Amino acid sequence: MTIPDKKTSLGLLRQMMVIRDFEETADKLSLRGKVSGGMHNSSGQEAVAVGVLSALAPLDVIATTHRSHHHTLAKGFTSREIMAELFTRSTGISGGRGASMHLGDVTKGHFGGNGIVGAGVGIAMGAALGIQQKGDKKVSVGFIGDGGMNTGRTWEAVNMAVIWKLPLIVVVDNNQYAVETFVGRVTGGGDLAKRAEGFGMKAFNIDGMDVLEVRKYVSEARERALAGEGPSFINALTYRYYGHNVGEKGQYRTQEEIDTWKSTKDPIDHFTAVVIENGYADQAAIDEMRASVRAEIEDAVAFADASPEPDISTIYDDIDSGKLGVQL
Amino acid sequence: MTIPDKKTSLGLLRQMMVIRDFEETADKLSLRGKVSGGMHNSSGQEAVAVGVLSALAPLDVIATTHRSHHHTLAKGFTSREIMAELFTRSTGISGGRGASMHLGDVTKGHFGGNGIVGAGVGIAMGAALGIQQKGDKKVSVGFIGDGGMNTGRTWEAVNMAVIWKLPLIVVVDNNQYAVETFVGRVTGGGDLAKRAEGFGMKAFNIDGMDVLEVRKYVSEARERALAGEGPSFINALTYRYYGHNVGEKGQYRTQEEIDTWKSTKDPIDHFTAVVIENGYADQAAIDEMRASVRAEIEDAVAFADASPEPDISTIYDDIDSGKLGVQL
Amino acid sequence: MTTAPTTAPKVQNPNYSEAFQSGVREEMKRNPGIFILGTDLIERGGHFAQVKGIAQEFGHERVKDSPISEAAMVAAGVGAAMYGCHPIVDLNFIDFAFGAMDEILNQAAKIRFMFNGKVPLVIRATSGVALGGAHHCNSLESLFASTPGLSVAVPSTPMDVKGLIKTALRAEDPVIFLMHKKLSGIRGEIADENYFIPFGKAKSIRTGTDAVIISYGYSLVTAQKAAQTLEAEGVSVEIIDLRTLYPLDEQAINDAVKKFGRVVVLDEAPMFGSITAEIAATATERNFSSLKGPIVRVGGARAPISANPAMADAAIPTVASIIKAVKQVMSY
Amino acid sequence: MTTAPTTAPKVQNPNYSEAFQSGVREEMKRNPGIFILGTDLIERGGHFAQVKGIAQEFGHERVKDSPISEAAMVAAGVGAAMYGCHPIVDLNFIDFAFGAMDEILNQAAKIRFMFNGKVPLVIRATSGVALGGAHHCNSLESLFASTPGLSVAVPSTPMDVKGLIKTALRAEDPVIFLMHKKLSGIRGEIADENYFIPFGKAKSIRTGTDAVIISYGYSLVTAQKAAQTLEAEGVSVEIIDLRTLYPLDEQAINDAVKKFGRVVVLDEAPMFGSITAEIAATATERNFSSLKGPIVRVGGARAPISANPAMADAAIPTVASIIKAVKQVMSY
Ligand SMILES: Cc1ncc(C[n+]2csc(CCOP(=O)(O)OP(=O)(O)O)c2C)c(N)n1
Ligand SMILES: Cc1ncc(C[n+]2csc(CCOP(=O)(O)OP(=O)(O)O)c2C)c(N)n1
Ligand SMILES: [Mg+2]
Ligand SMILES: [Mg+2]
Repeated sequence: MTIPDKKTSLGLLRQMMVIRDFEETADKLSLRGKVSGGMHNSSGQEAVAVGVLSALAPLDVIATTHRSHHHTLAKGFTSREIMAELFTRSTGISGGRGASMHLGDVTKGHFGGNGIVGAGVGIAMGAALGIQQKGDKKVSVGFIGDGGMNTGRTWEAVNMAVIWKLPLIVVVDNNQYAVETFVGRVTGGGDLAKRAEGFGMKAFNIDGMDVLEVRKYVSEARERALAGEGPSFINALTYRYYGHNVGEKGQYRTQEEIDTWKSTKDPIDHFTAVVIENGYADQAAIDEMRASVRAEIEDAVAFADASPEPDISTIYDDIDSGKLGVQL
Repeated sequence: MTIPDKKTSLGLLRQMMVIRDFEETADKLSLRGKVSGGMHNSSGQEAVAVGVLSALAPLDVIATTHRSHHHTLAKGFTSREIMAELFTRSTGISGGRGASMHLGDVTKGHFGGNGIVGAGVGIAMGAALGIQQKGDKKVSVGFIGDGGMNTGRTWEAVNMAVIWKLPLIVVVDNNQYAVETFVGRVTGGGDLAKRAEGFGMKAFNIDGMDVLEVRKYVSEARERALAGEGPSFINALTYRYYGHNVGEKGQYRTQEEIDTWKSTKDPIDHFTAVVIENGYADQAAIDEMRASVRAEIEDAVAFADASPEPDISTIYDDIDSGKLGVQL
Repeated sequence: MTTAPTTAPKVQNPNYSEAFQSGVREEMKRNPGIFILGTDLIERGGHFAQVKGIAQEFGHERVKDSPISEAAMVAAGVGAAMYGCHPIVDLNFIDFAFGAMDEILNQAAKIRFMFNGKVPLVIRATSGVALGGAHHCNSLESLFASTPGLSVAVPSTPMDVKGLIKTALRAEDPVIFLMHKKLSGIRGEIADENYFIPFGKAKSIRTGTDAVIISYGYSLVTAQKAAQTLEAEGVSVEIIDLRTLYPLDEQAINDAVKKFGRVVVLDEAPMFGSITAEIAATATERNFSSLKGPIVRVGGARAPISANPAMADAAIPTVASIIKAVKQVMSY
Repeated sequence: MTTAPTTAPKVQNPNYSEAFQSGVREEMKRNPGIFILGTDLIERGGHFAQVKGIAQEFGHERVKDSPISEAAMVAAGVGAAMYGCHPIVDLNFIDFAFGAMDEILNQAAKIRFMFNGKVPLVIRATSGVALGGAHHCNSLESLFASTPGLSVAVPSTPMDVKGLIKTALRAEDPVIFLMHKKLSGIRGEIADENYFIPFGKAKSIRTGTDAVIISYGYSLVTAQKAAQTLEAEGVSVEIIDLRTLYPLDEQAINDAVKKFGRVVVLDEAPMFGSITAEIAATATERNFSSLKGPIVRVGGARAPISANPAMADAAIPTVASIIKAVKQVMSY
């Protein structure tokens, strides 16, 4: 894998560190009752988020899942506005209406985290149709988990994107478990790229722990989409270090399995080594980066904590435009 | 293709003739206003219905689509009770509540025609689960059209059947058009067996104009299912001679295409030739068979015409059992 | 208030579907972001010819024939609307919305509130009880109208079809646009391109002095027949066409209740839980002292709709059942 | 009438989920055709531990972990029920029913009527407004209750959970079984294996003399608090728990309206089009002359539910809003 220039590479590394620190910090805060309604920790899956988003342009669209802090941070939203959202404060990305699961800002190309498995891919497909209708040079990425591979509408969206050659990239953030259910136990056939190919979509099973590999496949998919060659499907194999929701453990996988992934495949460790090996940084620089990340997350927590609660009277705002009743 | 014994072969041929005559007769009656709410003519698709149902045991279950006269006749229901249903008479298979689109009798293993594309396959999958739960030696067949290949829940059902190894056979009655939409125009990838294989299902693209080929593939699928080897997917390529609904024509296909299928692939012509070639019948015997079929359909029409209308007060019957409120 | 037509109609005596075409065409000319997707729209122009000729006029990029994938169809509309287009998703029969319920009720309806986005989307479908059997005759008006974030149009005339679809295509909300099967054949005047009917404005379609029937859609046809018979018997009935079910014209309802004190609310959905319950309950709560007796609801049977024509008719309000209800309120 | 428990409960002070387990276990022992399917049922016993331990006791053939395929899950239940089993499809949150609406509303509900078949099927789900945001807080009670062919249970106590699930598992109809998120923690007595609660029998859970609140589910908890406050102010409120929304206990409702003439109907669904409309409209129509003034409805805001706890609470009835409604009916 050819490594990008120093600035880009260090940016990728730092972004992954931000995600990890954000998640581990938020996890603890959630256990202490600071985060309303739980949170889905993405630790371990940083390379998917950062690999994908670093291959996109700022105005490309994403739509994602219930586990979306990492995608949202990688899209360029600040730790502050996401932490504040977890605290359901008015300064949060969704104004406190969404919490962990419903991060989004349509006006900035983030078409939402989603409480419903499979919903994000459909919306991303629709955004791709919008892009095509307007003739814009953009792509739309729909994130989905391995669990969403068995949800029928995922395949409706895949098929529609194929026949209409939409600029869509479906990214499976495949952490191998849906809550406690191992992907292999509920997924007929097993080979997800083959499934997608059955619908005529260009499809790849890739290493989701390698940020450069993810970035490469997504860049290529983006190029194809912009060239009018239609959608792609990227199944990125990764691993979730924590429970499905905060505080959950369960017997559905062994500690050994978790430890093996952490010790041999960790995306941050791996890419740190690559960066050092390439002479882009030494251990001191890495430590410094980690410290600056720490400070950023501390600041985000302080910001969130100091942010005001939303005004509850606003629950009646933004339900509809009210304009249908107005004479035009 | 090895041909079955004389009695069986003549039975297959006669059953196809019954369907053709039934459909052409019902079509005319529908145009004359005798059939309430239209009808979906299956002329051309006889080999799929007869091939499938002749490979099943009487107590095997089927669930089907909006186009289901042929499946229902082939399952062993009489022309009388189906014609009466088209006339929405009380003697119809669904007591006049269903008309052309909703033929069914659960107590006899016919889990219903269906107004909703894709619904039948799901129900058939559920029946297969019921069979498995009870440990019965039966299979369940879910019919679906090519149009239903792009309906998400079809693939949910396929996947579930695979992972649970259900005794299900999915049969695509692939007449290549969904209303006016050519399958190739809306179906990414194109190869339906490959789609199903992507979900881990054993799958075959076969000639749906050849009753013996259909029968063979379904027999083998049934054997596998009974042996606990799980479900199969059979995509039977066929052709619909008439419009989607009665009286419809449309510009979406050429007359030449229709004529070519009729003149070179007709399932009844083709199998008549096979039967004669095998010495099972001469032309006179065929003519006699056709005449007896004619008489049967005439009788069915007379029966339907003479049958009483349902009592309209029965619209309140059979909504629910009423037993939930009763002390148990 | 509704604006009077400013010029003569361009299409002479169009039918219900042609009125829809007319409104859509005008708006498509004006706004390149409007496109239509659904099944079988290009050749036949949809099962009710509701978009006939539009593909030929505007091209296949703006009228897209879809696979039978209702979830993806609506999702396509939602995503494209969020991106800035104004899609019309044609679901054919409203029953097929069952395959896209999350997309409609959980996504489209809530995005504005949740994610700082607009969803200018029309979901058009043919609705209502008619022939065709139980799977195609679901009455979902109350479901949609009761979902925060959705608006629901139920036009009963070509004039209203055009006026309401044009309003929907100028607004920025998800609109469920329901056209009744049994109104397909009706004809009438339509207005020119500057005529918009606001949502939430009911219309009196028959004036009367003794009692009022509040209704919408095809039930109005039955109501008119009942009113004629009653007229002959000396009972003068006003009929109000709600035209949209959300927003509801509360003002018109309150005014009618206050004026007549004898009120029948009518539709063909199975009565238990129908929108007539909402109308009757709220109208009663707000205007109790004006009522001469309870509001009487007339609705459908708690039964799936049979394919047999007489059974299907028996499951929805008849002229006789409406007359009975009016006589009931006249007895107070 | 409900039967009194015949022996002491076996589980000491079980919670809401354990009561469900208890009823299901007893019926599974008796009827080998009962099995459960849903996501994550084996290890954790479902998100609310509602079937915890059952897989271990009855084996993996009778508790099946499903992929995230709601349409296929319900279809599997429908087909297996038609075949003669009695499946329990556990949808986890009721919101996920959006992915299976055709299977529930168009298929399961209608098969008995259309195809000469029984559909003994329980669809269990956790419902209600709580934390978790808009996608997980839809109130679908009215939708299901208004669909011909479906019955709907909304138990509010462990006793009722067990008594109603046992009845559902002895009957032969599709039943929507809704267990409220915010009741998960409640504990109480349950009865032995011979105790069945019929559908359509409401229960008075607080006696009073001045006014009546008719409600169900978690709203009863808020209603109880309001009643206590009102008691201190000298207003004595009766509270009726409907327990099932279809069939509705019309007798109990009519009796209460006649007895008190001052009636509040309460639930947390967005008020426009909620089941309280049906209850209020029908009760008013039947008992108009017994009413001292209009029935007052208390319900949720027309708004998606926010994740912010204070905003979520503000969208549903509060003690204050219930007190206000009771004072309103007391003012007649
Ligand atoms: C349609 C639907 N069904 C069920 C759920 C409950 N649920 C939430 S997350 C989840 C698991 C999803 O697994 P996966 O797609 O692999 O994503 P991951 O949690 O691993 O990121 C489930 C079953 C849901 N949110 N939506
Ligand atoms: C979910 C759903 N969407 C749309 C329709 C309308 N419709 C009825 S039949 C049909 C075409 C079906 O085509 P296919 O599955 O190929 O079956 P065929 O008619 O060719 O037998 C369509 C679109 C429907 N009944 N159900
Ligand atoms: Mg996963
Ligand atoms: Mg077809």
